Amino acid sequence: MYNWENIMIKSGTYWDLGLLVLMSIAVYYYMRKAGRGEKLPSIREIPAVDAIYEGVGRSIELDKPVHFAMGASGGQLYSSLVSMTLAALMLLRHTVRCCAKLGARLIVHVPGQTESIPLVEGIARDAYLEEGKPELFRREDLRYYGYSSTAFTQAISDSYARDGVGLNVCVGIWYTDCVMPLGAAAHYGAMNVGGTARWIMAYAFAMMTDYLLLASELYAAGAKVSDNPYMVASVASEDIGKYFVILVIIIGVILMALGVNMASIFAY
Amino acid sequence: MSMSEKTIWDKIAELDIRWIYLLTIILIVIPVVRPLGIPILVSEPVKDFYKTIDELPPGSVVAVSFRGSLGLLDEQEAQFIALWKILFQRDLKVIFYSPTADGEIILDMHLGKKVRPEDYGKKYGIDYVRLGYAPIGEPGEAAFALDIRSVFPTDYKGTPLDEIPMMKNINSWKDIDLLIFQYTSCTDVEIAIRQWVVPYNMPVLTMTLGCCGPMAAPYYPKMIKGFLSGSIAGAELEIIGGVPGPGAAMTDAKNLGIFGLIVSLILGNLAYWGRRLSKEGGE
Amino acid sequence: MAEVFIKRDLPLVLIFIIGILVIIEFFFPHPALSAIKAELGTWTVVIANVSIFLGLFYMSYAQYRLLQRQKTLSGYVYFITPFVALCLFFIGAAFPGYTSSPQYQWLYQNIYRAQVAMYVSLPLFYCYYAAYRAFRIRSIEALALMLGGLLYTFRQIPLFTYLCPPLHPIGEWVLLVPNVAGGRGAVICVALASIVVGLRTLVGKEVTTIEVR
Amino acid sequence: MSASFWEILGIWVAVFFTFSVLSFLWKDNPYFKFGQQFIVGVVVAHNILFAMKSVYDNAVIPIMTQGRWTLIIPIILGVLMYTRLHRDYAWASKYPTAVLVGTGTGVMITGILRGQIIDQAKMTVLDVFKSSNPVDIFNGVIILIGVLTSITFFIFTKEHKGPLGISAKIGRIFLMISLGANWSGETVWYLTQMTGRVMFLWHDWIKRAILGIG
Repeated sequence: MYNWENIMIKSGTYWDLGLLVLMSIAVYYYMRKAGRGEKLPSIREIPAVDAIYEGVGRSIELDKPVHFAMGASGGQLYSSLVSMTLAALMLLRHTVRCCAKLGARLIVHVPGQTESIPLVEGIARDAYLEEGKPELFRREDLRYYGYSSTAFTQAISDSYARDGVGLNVCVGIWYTDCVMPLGAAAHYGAMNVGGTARWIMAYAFAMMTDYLLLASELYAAGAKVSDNPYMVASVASEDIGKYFVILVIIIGVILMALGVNMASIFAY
Repeated sequence: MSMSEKTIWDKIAELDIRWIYLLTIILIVIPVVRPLGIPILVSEPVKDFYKTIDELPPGSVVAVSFRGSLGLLDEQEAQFIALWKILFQRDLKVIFYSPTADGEIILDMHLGKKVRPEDYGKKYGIDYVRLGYAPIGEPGEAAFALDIRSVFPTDYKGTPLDEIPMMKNINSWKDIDLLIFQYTSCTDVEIAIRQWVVPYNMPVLTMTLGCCGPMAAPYYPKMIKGFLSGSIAGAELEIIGGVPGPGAAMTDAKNLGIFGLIVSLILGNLAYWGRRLSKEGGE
Repeated sequence: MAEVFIKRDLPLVLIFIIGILVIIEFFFPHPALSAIKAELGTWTVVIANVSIFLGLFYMSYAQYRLLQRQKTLSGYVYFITPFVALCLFFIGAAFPGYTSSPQYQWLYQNIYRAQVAMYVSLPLFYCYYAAYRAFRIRSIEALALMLGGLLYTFRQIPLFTYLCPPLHPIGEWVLLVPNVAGGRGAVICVALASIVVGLRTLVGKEVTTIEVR
Repeated sequence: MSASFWEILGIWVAVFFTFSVLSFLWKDNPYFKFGQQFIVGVVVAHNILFAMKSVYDNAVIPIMTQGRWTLIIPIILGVLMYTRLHRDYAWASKYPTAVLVGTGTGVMITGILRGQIIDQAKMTVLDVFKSSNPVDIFNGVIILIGVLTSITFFIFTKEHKGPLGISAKIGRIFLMISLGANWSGETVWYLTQMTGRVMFLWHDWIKRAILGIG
């Protein structure tokens, strides 16, 4: 017996669906524009992006390696933080390319989730290949310390002390584990570039990095360094969503002031 | 003034940070060894937390979703011990279940050792039940609300729930009067919201770490009736509930430790502005 | 042609199909779809856990290369230490009860818990370090950060609220009003950006999922 | 209550590892390095033990007892992850990754629409009309302004000039206050943890294990 009620849209998800459709249309619109080679809105400057290149140069001058970390639990592929992992991986690709171009050594501290290791290694290998220097990839510079922020932060700090650190890039999903690496890297004279989209930990980056990627700037930076017109174009569609939210809030307040019960309208 | 001569500002700016570390450690050690006894004010979320439990009619059923973490126990132990005492003092039926393995270990450490239910005249199986540990994530929490037995067919000793007198008529969210939701990952508050508050309008109280307070605050008081964040909330609960515990001593120690931060802030900015102004003045 | 399809395009198709299935299930929770989604949930856990030995491999390999560069006594000690710890915990789990055996719990509590509890308090010193070295009040933003921080700190430390009771409501206000406002704005923007990344991934335009060879 | 031998030994072991972490504050030293290397081994062992149990519980048992043969697929996919170790077959690891990323993307998109966007907007609207108390209205309006301006700070495709520039600047101040509050919350939390450790050292180590009291 087929229960037709179950194929109806679940009550209480109309707004979700509406927003998703709106975002899909916006993404489609800008991607189509990019596909046709039309002019796209420019993304504002994000200083941290250029800082990575600059920091790699600095590391070479100091003869110290570049460190890259995505957080002890930064390799989440099937949780609702997957987008942050992907954005961090984009910045890994960028960092590798900068290092390959200028000839710096890069140490990648691999996140605790073993399932993300193939992706991390693949992207690092790819990026070296793209710069025509596959021989620079060294597997021992992908360091794994188990899935625990304790082991991860201690091992990173130890690595800063032992190998030295010129540029320290910390991006992605960070919990309490970000404070010690950022502090230790600063202590050993590194330039800190980083950020997380987890708002609760963003303060550590705001206080301790030289160049900050604040919240959703992380995603914009990830798209910007891709050199891929589709990626860049889709950032413009985020702004459509922001205008929509602003509009909803303003209209909501006006309607509430006129006596409409918004609580029940939002419940759809 | 020669270039090599160091001003007072330079000296402050180049101070070895380890002196501040040492100062902080000493400041923390002093009150641990000799408590100061500084009074504590009780904040609104804690007052509401206590009030919600206090106003439950006798015989109400309270479920405690306990995702404790051993590594983070220092921060919350005061809350737990105070809460267990408050729950056992009243005529309530309490169900404990642990979605984390550590939660079960903490309950082992507490119930019967640090807080003895027998001292309050409470019997296992009649006044309280421990369902044990099951790695239920958010879907498990939803399943628990619909049918407790689908997730925990037995208690922690392996006794089927139907053989436990207290659990006879307790099957789902309908038979639970209050959920106390404890978590250590700040975003987990949304699990309680999504699986208990939104679908069933269940009265929910949450207990969490101090750092998760700002994340829990937006849901209070509409969606969660009250929350405890950090050991200070534990100390506040000890006071309002009249159950002395370790929270007060811990809060005392923080009183002095925070001065390390204030000293660093002042010294750092003094050095910066001193250097800057003296440079501007000199030129 | 076929090689490109198998090596690059088919995984992208897989991402699209699975992602769309999960999304459709959310809006139209048909029992069949829900069953598929639940199955997928189990699959992800199993896949992730089966891959666990990759970690052991990468850890061992980095340790081994490190030893090759540093063949001193301390080099050997550092090389062997993780493996000793590893064996110790495996032995602990060999007792009846696996990881719940008293032997394993003893090791876990006294070694791991001690380390975690200490590690969680270390950031305190780095926060002080940052306050001393990096935190300069030279702009209105920095002032706002410090005010927000200090006012909420005062509310959390009983000594301050005891000496000056109004600090309590002021700190509470910072927590519940401006903090909520700023945090909400940031969370909304992050969520929108995440959705865009998600849609990009679904249609196969996310570079990190395409290019991996 | 006198403590048993194992209990006392446990305290000494815990103290040993506690000081190993703490010693990094002084400087990087062999004692810290030893503790650090040891804990990596501990964590890897712990992860492996739990992962094996999870595979056994979630896949092996259902296959053996319920005949859920489909669960062989994720085991095979998991094994494919190891192809990454060989350059010629590394592409095969894209399949398990695709299953994970596909699921993750779906879960993420559906999970955040309501909780992190719509509900946040809703609460912002409702906060203004929480009650007729002037203080509540004032707070609600502050939140409204803060949310709107901080969103404008994150607009990437328009230059922050004119009204947008002013709005973004105000938004930035709200963001900074929020960062400050989080910073303070976390710092006090670390302080509590440190206090907890000092209490452990004082009560358990010095008083119980060394002096034999308490």
